[in-house]
Amino acid sequence: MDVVVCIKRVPDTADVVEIDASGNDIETDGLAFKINDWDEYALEAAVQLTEKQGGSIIAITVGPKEWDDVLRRALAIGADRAIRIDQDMVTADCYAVAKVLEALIRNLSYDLVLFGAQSEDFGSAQLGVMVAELLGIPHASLVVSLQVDQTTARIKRELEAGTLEAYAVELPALLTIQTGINQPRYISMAGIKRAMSKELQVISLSDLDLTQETLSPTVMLEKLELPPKDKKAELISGSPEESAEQLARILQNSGIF
Amino acid sequence: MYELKFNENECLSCVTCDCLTKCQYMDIDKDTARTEISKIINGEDSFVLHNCVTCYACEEYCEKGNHPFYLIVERQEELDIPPLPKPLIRRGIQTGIPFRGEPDIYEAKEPALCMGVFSDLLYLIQGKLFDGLSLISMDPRKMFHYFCQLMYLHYARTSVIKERLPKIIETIAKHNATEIVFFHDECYGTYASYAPAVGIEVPFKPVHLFEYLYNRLNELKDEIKPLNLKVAYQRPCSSRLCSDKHHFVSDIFNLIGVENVKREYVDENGLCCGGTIQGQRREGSRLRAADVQQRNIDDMVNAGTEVCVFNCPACFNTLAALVNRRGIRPVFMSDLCRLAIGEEPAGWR
Amino acid sequence: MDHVKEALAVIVGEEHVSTEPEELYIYSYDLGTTEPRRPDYAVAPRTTEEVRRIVELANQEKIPIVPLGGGLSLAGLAVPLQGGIALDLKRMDTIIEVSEKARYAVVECGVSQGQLTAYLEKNHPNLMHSEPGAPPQATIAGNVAIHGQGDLAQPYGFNSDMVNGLEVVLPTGEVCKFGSCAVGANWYTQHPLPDVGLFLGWAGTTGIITKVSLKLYPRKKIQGVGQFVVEDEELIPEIIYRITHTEAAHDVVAFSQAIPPFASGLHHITINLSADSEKELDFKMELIFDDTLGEYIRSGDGGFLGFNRGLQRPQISKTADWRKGGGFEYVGAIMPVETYPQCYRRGREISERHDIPYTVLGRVIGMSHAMMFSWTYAFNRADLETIRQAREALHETDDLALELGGTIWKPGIYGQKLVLERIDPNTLKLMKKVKQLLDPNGIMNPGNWEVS
Amino acid sequence: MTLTSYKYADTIHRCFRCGYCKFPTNWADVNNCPAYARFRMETYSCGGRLWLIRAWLSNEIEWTDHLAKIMYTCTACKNCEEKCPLRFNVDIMNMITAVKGEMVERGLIPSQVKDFLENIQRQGNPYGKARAKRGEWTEGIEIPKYKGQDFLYYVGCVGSYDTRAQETARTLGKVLTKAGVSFGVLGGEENCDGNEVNALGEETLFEMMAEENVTQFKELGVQKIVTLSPHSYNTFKNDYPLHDGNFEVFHYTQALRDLIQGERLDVSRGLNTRVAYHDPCFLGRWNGEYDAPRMILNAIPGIELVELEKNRAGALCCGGGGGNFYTDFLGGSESSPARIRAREAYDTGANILAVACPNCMTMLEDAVKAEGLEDKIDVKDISEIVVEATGIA
Repeated sequence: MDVVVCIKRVPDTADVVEIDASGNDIETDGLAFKINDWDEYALEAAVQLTEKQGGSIIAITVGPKEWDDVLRRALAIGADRAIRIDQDMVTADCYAVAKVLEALIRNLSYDLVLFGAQSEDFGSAQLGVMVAELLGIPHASLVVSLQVDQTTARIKRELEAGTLEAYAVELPALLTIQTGINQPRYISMAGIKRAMSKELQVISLSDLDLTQETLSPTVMLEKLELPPKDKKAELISGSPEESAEQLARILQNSGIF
Repeated sequence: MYELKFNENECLSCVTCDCLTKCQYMDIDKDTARTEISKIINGEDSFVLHNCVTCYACEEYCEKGNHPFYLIVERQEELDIPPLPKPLIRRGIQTGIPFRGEPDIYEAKEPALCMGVFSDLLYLIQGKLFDGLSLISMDPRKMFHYFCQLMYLHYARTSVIKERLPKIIETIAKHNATEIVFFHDECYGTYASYAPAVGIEVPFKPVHLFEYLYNRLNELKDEIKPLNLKVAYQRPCSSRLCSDKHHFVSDIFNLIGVENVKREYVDENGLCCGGTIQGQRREGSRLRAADVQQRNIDDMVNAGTEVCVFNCPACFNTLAALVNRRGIRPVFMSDLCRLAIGEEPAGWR
Repeated sequence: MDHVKEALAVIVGEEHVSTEPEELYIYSYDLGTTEPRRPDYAVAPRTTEEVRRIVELANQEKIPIVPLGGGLSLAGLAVPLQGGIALDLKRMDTIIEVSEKARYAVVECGVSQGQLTAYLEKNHPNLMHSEPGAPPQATIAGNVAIHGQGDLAQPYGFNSDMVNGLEVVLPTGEVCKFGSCAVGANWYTQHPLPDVGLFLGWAGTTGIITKVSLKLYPRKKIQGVGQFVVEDEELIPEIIYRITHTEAAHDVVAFSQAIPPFASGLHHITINLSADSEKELDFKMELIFDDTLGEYIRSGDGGFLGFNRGLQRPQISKTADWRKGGGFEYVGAIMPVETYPQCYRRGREISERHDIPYTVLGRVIGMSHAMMFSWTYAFNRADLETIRQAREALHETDDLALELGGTIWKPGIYGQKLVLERIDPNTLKLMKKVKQLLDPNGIMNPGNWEVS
Repeated sequence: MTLTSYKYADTIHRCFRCGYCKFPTNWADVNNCPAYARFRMETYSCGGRLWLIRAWLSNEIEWTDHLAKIMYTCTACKNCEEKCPLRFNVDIMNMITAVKGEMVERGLIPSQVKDFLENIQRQGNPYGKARAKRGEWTEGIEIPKYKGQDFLYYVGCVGSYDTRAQETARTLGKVLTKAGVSFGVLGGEENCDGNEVNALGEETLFEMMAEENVTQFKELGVQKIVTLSPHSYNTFKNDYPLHDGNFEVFHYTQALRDLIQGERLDVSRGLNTRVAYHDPCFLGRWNGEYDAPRMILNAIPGIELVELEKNRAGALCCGGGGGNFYTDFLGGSESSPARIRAREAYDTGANILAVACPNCMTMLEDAVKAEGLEDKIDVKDISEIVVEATGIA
């Protein structure tokens, strides 16, 4: 079972988000960066698969040098090797990134391609599906349960209100992984250090016979805005009973229920 | 076999017979003394052999540097006149048997200090006074490999001492220290007095703890703040084997500014702590010990003693609680010295 | 979740019932040599009512219940031999009442020996209870349930002789009181009501003791231990007879052990004394160590080792850690004092045959009426072979105790069998009837005191 | 790791489970092991833990979340080492930490512990709050940045981020200033000390943190450190020397004691109240400092210092050690150690429960509220009491 996992590096904004001067990105000074939450679940799913039935895991990402740290982490979690396509695509649109990833994955041997269901920063949840289409393989999104035999993946997708859909997907296939599918393990600092010796390959667009034109976006990010602050918070006071009543009234009036 | 070097002629020609006439536990005049001594020398029974409380003092009283006490003990054993009941003797002899594995031998740097069988008191060896000392016998489980054995003088068993001591000396010598300070002056007495007296060779130079303390204190002179305490010194039996070092007690007291109270049972007249006496076989020993302790402590109290200074852990065990109950603070000499250089002594409660 | 667990959770709360492998593992072990046996549930109730409902449930479901206090019997009495509910009673740890003037304490069954000692020291400095030599987490109730003894055994007997009243949850779920408390009076006496003492010594096979009223005794200002040592074991019975004759001693214990060497082949007698004044102390010391034991000292057969003020709190026997093994178990038997010499010699043989350093001890119960004699065998928890050896030695010792005309205290399964084989057939019949009457479903600590 | 490769393979079986590890000094109850007090099942006592460790390493039982939780409910309060009568007692903490380490290595730790450690890895604090905000506690007061002053005043994570503990951190700053101590703080440049990381078994992460801190301290020319938290004090004093960081370390109560005794801090204004002092484990049992805080309180006229029934080496832990102030395995019950402690404090009749540790502060203040005692007894840090006694506004 060979698995390719595509991962992204995102800011760990904790409790601070500010828009930078350009107006279409956030202020990254002093921010810590981390692997995209959903992608950790995807990696854990891949590791659990290969632990059971053998095979290899390749972690890939598209980004500048600093992005190596998330690939290192992927290696520590259990990827056998990692590839970084050396290209800053933060401002590019999903389609462009999809084309780049497809160009790489196409030449890899795989039974399964895993994505996180979405990214923490932009959260468009499109990338995985696009790549699947470009590769021309079956896909399923929001996967919360996964079992694989030689030829098929038996999966469950999450629908509204916790209802689930069960599918059998023929391999090779692409899945976008929803949180809750597993409990990603803790990676010890020793583990991360050990992973430093694993192979991390860096390739350029030209290695994939791609040109900058490929990247010209079809969707442009114009402006980022923080949620307007003027909405004031209302403090409910009184006994538990009273305040519960008030709250209920507010919720009804606002048409929430 | 090792033989006690005892100069009989010198002893028989002695005019003072201080060894017995000065005894604090038997009232013996000079004539009786002379007859009893010759009995003892000739290996005959003597009431001295029965009534001796084994306080070691006659080793000091004898001005000729002869060894009356060692002789008494040898005779007690030869004539089977044990000062203690049989079970106590057996118990004592068995106490010295190591049973927790072999000692770990390491190179000791100079100067070295040997704890003997008091590894449990290692906490006393702290602070500037002991800086840079390399320690021997630190593990209570192994300490009997470093047991000087001299305790058996109270048990009429010089045979046991002679049998075990060479092995002990060998073990200590393995640490390759040429000069060794001994925590307990009974150890010091063993290597400075007893071993030579019976011809056991000692390949290192024993140093008396008080001599060491005295010299260290001089090095640290500027840090000494006079304590202005009234102290009494509980002199242990073993210090009778090295009376040449006894002066360090008052030397140290002068150095650290404490007053050695004027009392009756001091120096040559020091009284036994009673630890051995209370268990002796002779009629009324327990009460006799109680009486000795009573007189000793009354004497301290009457002299206005604030602190009772100990040298020997055995004395400490027997007397500390008793003096404490009379409002006197018990403390080891080394702790008193630490107090004088502004340290917080471990045993100072 | 299985319905029994659910039901138990309703009774004691989710957090106090477990079927997790970790709890089941721990509660399957005794600290001695008994083979472990997994319970199905570990439950820790807080009140008598909760215990009652658990017992009812166990009856409906026919599940065994094994009550557990400090878990220190070492004889495997709290190992769930047939699975079921391991009932850890240590949460029931309220000291309900201490009567200073009538000298008794009423405690819940989980109150530990250490807890009562500390409580009395703080609040009733003139009172003490008879504290066993076990580590302080041993419980008051567990101790009387197995006829334990403590450091007042010499003047006052077994701890189970000090019971003023009991509250017991019967195996069928009724809560019963015994003693003066049964008629609504204070818990100040067990007598004179008709005697229904069916719970002391039954090791939890006839019910669960939930409350105990225990007699307390005067605690004098000065406490201390004197030691006397002899070489000839034959002297011990006479010496003990003489010491007890003085009526001046508290605890009187004679012991001998291979390690540390000083004690080997010798017999140390520790004599606890207490006094309210120096005068009283001097008098008692003279009475015992000079007037009574003086002649042994003069003859050279006995030695006075000194007297130390203050009592050592019970310590876990260092025996446990000889050979760095962390384990020991002992046979305790209630023996005539005059058997001390044989108990020592034969016990020493057994130890030496199994290559275990010997440790024997005799604690006087009453005025030389009997002694609890213990033969202790250390083992290495990490070495099954040494555990097997110790178990063999223990069984041989059970045989010995009976052979020497004694009877085994808190015997394990093997010892119980020996006792039941020898017991008066009519007594056996009665025991059987009692057991059937009280515990029709046989759910209480089954496998123990089984009368087939 | 198997039993044979376990560092304590030849000692761990020596635990007899005699139960001494559960007791306070006076044996008044069996609740001095915080985890056992909370759950009252043998598994949670120190002895239970040691037996389970052995069972796991020798494959008698499987690893489960529950097993991990049992290990991580240990608050590293050291009561067991204090009470265990056997010779191997000195290693008990190490025995448990070693197994936590094994669980960390295999990624087999409870999610709360995982969050704790990942937050440290990312943001340098257990709360996962922004590294950039670490210095915010200093806002609104004059407190100098460290640049070669006599003392580095090291605040630690709780003091830097917890709202209540921030007040304490500021107050101590004021006191030090008032006493004319030459000191500075690192503010935003400060990093976690790692004491808890070490206790949680993440050895490699701890080593990295220690080395980074040591390098930083050395570059800044730090020689003397005064810490707000006994946890920082403990690791600086006992662990950092192994990473070539030899600094003169003081807990702030030791510093304040010296300032008061040296008459550089005037507390003569006094405070008429009754105070019970709670010994923090990492100051008391771990480092033997029981007197400094008491000396301070006794030096303040008007204060009547009363002792909690369990004090000094027998003190009951607040339940916050070993990361539990964040993972909160012991919370949510009236038998939570902090709540037991709050009741004990109330029983002394004290008006103030004095603490000398930001973890204890947060744990005990919440407990006092949970017990509904907030208008009966205040939880105050000793620095806050000193401030009142000096009359600094």
